[in-house]
Amino acid sequence: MSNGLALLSIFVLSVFIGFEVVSKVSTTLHTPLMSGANAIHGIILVGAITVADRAANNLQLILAIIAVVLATINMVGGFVVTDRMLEMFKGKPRAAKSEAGDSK
Amino acid sequence: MSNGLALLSIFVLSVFIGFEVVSKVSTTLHTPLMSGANAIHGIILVGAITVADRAANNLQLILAIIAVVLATINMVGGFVVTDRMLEMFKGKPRAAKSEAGDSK
Amino acid sequence: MSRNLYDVLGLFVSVCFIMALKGLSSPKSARRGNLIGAFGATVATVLVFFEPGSSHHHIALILGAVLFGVVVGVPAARKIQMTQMPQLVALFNGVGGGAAALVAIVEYLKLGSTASTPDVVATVFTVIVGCVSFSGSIITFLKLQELMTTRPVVFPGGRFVIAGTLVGVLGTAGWVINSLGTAPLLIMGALALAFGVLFVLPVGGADVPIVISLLNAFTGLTVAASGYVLQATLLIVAGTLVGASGTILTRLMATAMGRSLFGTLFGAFTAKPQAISEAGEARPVKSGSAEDVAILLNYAQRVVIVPGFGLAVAQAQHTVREMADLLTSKGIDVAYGIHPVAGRMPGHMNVLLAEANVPYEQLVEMEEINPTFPQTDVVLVVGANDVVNPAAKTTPGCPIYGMPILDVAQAGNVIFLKRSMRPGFAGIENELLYDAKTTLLFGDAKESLTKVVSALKNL
Amino acid sequence: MSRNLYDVLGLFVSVCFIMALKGLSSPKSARRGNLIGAFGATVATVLVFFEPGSSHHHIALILGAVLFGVVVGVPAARKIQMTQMPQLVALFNGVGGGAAALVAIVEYLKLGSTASTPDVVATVFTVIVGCVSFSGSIITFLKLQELMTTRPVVFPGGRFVIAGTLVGVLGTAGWVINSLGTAPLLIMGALALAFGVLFVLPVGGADVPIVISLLNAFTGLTVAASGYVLQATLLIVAGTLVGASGTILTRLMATAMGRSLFGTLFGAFTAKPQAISEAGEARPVKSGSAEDVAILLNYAQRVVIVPGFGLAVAQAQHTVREMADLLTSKGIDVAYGIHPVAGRMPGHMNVLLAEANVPYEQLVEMEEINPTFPQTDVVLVVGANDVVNPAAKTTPGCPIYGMPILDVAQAGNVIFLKRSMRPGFAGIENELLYDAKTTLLFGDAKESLTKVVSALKNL
Ligand SMILES: NC(=O)c1ccc[n+]([C@@H]2O[C@H](COP(=O)([O-])OP(=O)(O)OC[C@H]3O[C@@H](n4cnc5c(N)ncnc54)[C@H](OP(=O)(O)O)[C@@H]3O)[C@@H](O)[C@H]2O)c1
Ligand SMILES: NC(=O)c1ccc[n+]([C@@H]2O[C@H](COP(=O)([O-])OP(=O)(O)OC[C@H]3O[C@@H](n4cnc5c(N)ncnc54)[C@H](OP(=O)(O)O)[C@@H]3O)[C@@H](O)[C@H]2O)c1
Repeated sequence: MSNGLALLSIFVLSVFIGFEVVSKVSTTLHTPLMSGANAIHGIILVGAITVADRAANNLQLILAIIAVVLATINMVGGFVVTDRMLEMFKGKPRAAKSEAGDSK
Repeated sequence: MSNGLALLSIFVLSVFIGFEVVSKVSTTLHTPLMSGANAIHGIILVGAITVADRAANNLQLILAIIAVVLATINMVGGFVVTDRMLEMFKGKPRAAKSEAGDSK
Repeated sequence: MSRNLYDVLGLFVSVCFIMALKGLSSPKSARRGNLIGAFGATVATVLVFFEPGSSHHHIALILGAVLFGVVVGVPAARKIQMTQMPQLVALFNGVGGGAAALVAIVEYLKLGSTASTPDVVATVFTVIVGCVSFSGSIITFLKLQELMTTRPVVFPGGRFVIAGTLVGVLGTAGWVINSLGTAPLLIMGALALAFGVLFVLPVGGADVPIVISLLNAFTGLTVAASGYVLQATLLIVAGTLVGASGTILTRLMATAMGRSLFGTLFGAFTAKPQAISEAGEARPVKSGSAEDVAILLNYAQRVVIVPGFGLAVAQAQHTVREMADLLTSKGIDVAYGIHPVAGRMPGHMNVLLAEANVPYEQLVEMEEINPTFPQTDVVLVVGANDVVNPAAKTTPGCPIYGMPILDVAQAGNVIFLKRSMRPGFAGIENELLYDAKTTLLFGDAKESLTKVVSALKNL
Repeated sequence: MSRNLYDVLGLFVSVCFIMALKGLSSPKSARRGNLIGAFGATVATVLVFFEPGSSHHHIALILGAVLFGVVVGVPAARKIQMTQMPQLVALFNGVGGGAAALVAIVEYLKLGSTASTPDVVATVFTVIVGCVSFSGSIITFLKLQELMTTRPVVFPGGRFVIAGTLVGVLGTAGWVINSLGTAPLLIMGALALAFGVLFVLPVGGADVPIVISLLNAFTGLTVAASGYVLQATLLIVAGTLVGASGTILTRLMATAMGRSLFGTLFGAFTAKPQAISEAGEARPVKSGSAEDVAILLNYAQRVVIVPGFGLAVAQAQHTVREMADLLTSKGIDVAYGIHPVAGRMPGHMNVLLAEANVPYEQLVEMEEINPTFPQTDVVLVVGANDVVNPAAKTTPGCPIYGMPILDVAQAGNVIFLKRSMRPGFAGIENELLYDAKTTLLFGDAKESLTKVVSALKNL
């Protein structure tokens, strides 16, 4: 199998997964989902580190290092803020008796 | 990317798609879905034809040709029988006025 | 055709198959989904003749074989009776598994000593699973076609035989992988075929559709493995899709029938030969005439019709609708109580009643209709038996124990239309037939219903 | 680490991301999903340092940069107020887009004359979309943070400027692809940044979340394109997942807000500067005291509380729950009417009220609560405005026209808790404030509610 075809197949299959997985999400979860997806694309950090590792001159290195910083902020901050959002949903379902955590 | 990795990735992604696509199907559609999926694996016909084309001796050719026949039956018959099943669902929803096709 | 174009078209076909499965999962788009799948399969079949590097040596023979397959497959699929579709699906699945096994055998014969281990393993895997799928499907076919008993076939020590066969298959597989000989391959294939038979024999008739679905998923996996050996992405995607969706579907079906998948499959290892009561004990029952039934119906406020396999056998769907329309015109509230596994395939009753254009709103699923039985005056059971059998609740250890049923005993009167006192598919006695509130109207469902309709008209 | 192991671990991380998105799509598993995603991302980040063939020349610098990013990102994410989360998400998305653009620029600088056309095209695509995502996200951040007006910024001829910029971007892109020069790349980047700004400016504040979601999907696609250039399957899968799911999500959000996606995006090309009425006209309104409100509530049979952005600003969720509990203890039927876009992010109200442990059953979605308003005696609107503004139904052409609203005007009495006569997010007058059945209680929502609670206790 040619490399191009493999990448194309992977791309196409991922598109379907992306569509399917999200298509039935409830309104309540729109923001956390957006925020979680946002954190996931912070994985560009991996690309940024690769590029920094291979930097051929100082200009490339500086740009790549900035990219590393930005990508880290995106990734780490994204997961943390998503977790904070979701934390508030926790303990809501019937299981949680109302006394639990009434105080702030 | 190595060939093995590409095939593995494609396999893994396909597993997810298979899971996702089917996970919410209603009982009514179980049989047509099974039958349709059954027809899809008739695509082994493509493999059978490839193998027949490359057959090195008569034994291989005979076995491959039998495979072609069986796979064709699976594929063609599968799609036809699925279509017949689904045909009966047609015209059921409210849109279909009751006069349409009352006679057998 | 260039390799790139060929590959991209192959990917296009994969996408067709994904769309097909997607379509098939929703009632609105199911038929279109199937057509998309058929279209993709056609494209792929034409395409493979243009695969770069094909020799075209045997093209006439191959085309002839395809034509022959079409000539056999299409009429079979067209002519078959609705009631026999499940066994046809089983048969088609079997031949698919057989084809995959044959392809793998040919590939195996070609493997030189240079073959990589993963290739050999994948080939051997395909042969085994393809053989199991083939022979297993044939047995399910025989069971569904009632060419053999639908009851679990269990013999003393059976579980050891099955386990032994499995060990044998795996052992020879190791041998085959190491020695690459033809004789071991044949032995392995024979053992795998035997395992397929032994594996399905102990499955009770009611669980057969679950097994078909499982074997279907198996065949999908063999196709994916063949794709790996042949380096054909399309086969990998298509086979994996079927394997994965088939696995889920099997679980969904098992849940719908109230069975545990594990219990169904490994029942063989635990099931003991059961003392199942034979049909036709000499106990008193209350049987009535068509006029008696018509009167009961005529003075009811709410009637629930419970259709079953017998309705399909008698092809009485149009007549039942005629009767329902008549009752509705008299101001009686009529609904159909649809059990998910009434008939011989899931959704069988929906399909059948849709054919007779029964209004969609009147078809009520089990969970929704069950609470309404106490307010129902008359339940008319047309050719159903197991799906209303209280033994599912009361008799632990009976083959349908644990299956949710339509709780018709809660209604004021129960009328059974059937031909005899013979039990249903699961082969077990139905106590409800002897109940005081039950009336039996013997005879073919269609004839009985016709009589009831004319009696109703004369009232 | 061997290449194979590295690759398989990369695939494992891809699977983590799929599981993460799956988890995030269902309330029960959302938090676990996010953690799985974070776990996968951590694995990938550690892993990349062991990528076969890395030089490790700048490892200290890189680790320092990562550490710096963590030190900046985590506290920002931890300290932020709930009400400001959406703008933080916008900001994070922007920096992600910026990172992708920078990676692509560095890749571009390395492309020799031997680079294949697809590689060059993918690189240029990443630079453009990354820049658009960056500058666009910054503008959405400024809008949400109210550092600039939330109203659509439209200037005469604006659509021509936007179209011109887009043409400019595409034109320079062609130039860049052909000449591989640094100067053209910089010009192209600048134009793309400008396009991002111009593209978001005309979007009305209410539509901003839709645009964030769209830019999020864009960033996903740039990551996938980077993955193609860098031959990293993980980036392709992760980026494509985000791109595809983001596209669907954008559509779902637009639907939930009753907007057409097309209209939102290309509003810029059709929108004309609108005469939006300024707040605070001198018309009579009926304002009341906390005691008046308490009396109205006390003698009601059914009260619906409609929370909005003001509840979040005032952090009054605990107080509102206290009041609701008090009313419930008096035998009054209390429910919360939740509009899907009340607040500043979808689900904002659910999150907020869940924080105060409001019983889940009391949260009623818009479609379900709307039919009950005619039977409701008092609606208490706590810091909401746009989501109950009848202009969405009555005033074609106003920025929220067509958005489904909570139909509180059907209820017996409507009480608004707000601080002034200023309009809501969309900047439009709310006629309901002047209605005869409306009572206004001015002041911060938390203070007002506290007063109402003590008044209720004294009754
Ligand atoms: N739906 C599926 O997926 C599926 C697939 C395979 C197996 N099964 C199993 O099949 C069974 C389905 O239950 P069911 O209640 O629908 O069917 P059933 O239990 O098999 O009972 C069918 C009844 O119809 C009667 N009958 C047959 N032909 C008739 C005719 N021409 N006119 C009138 N009555 C006729 C039979 O009695 P007489 O012979 O006395 O007339 C029998 O009592 C369950 O055990 C289920 O698990 C289901
Ligand atoms: N949910 C989303 O995804 C999302 C995202 C972005 C934008 N939007 C848009 O935001 C709007 C949401 O509607 P909404 O009704 O919730 O909010 P809104 O229309 O913005 O109204 C908020 C109201 O709260 C009042 N308020 C502010 N601070 C307060 C305080 N401390 N105490 C009491 N009242 C206070 C304000 O009036 P005073 O200033 O007079 O107090 C204002 O009338 C919609 O236009 C929606 O399209 C929604």
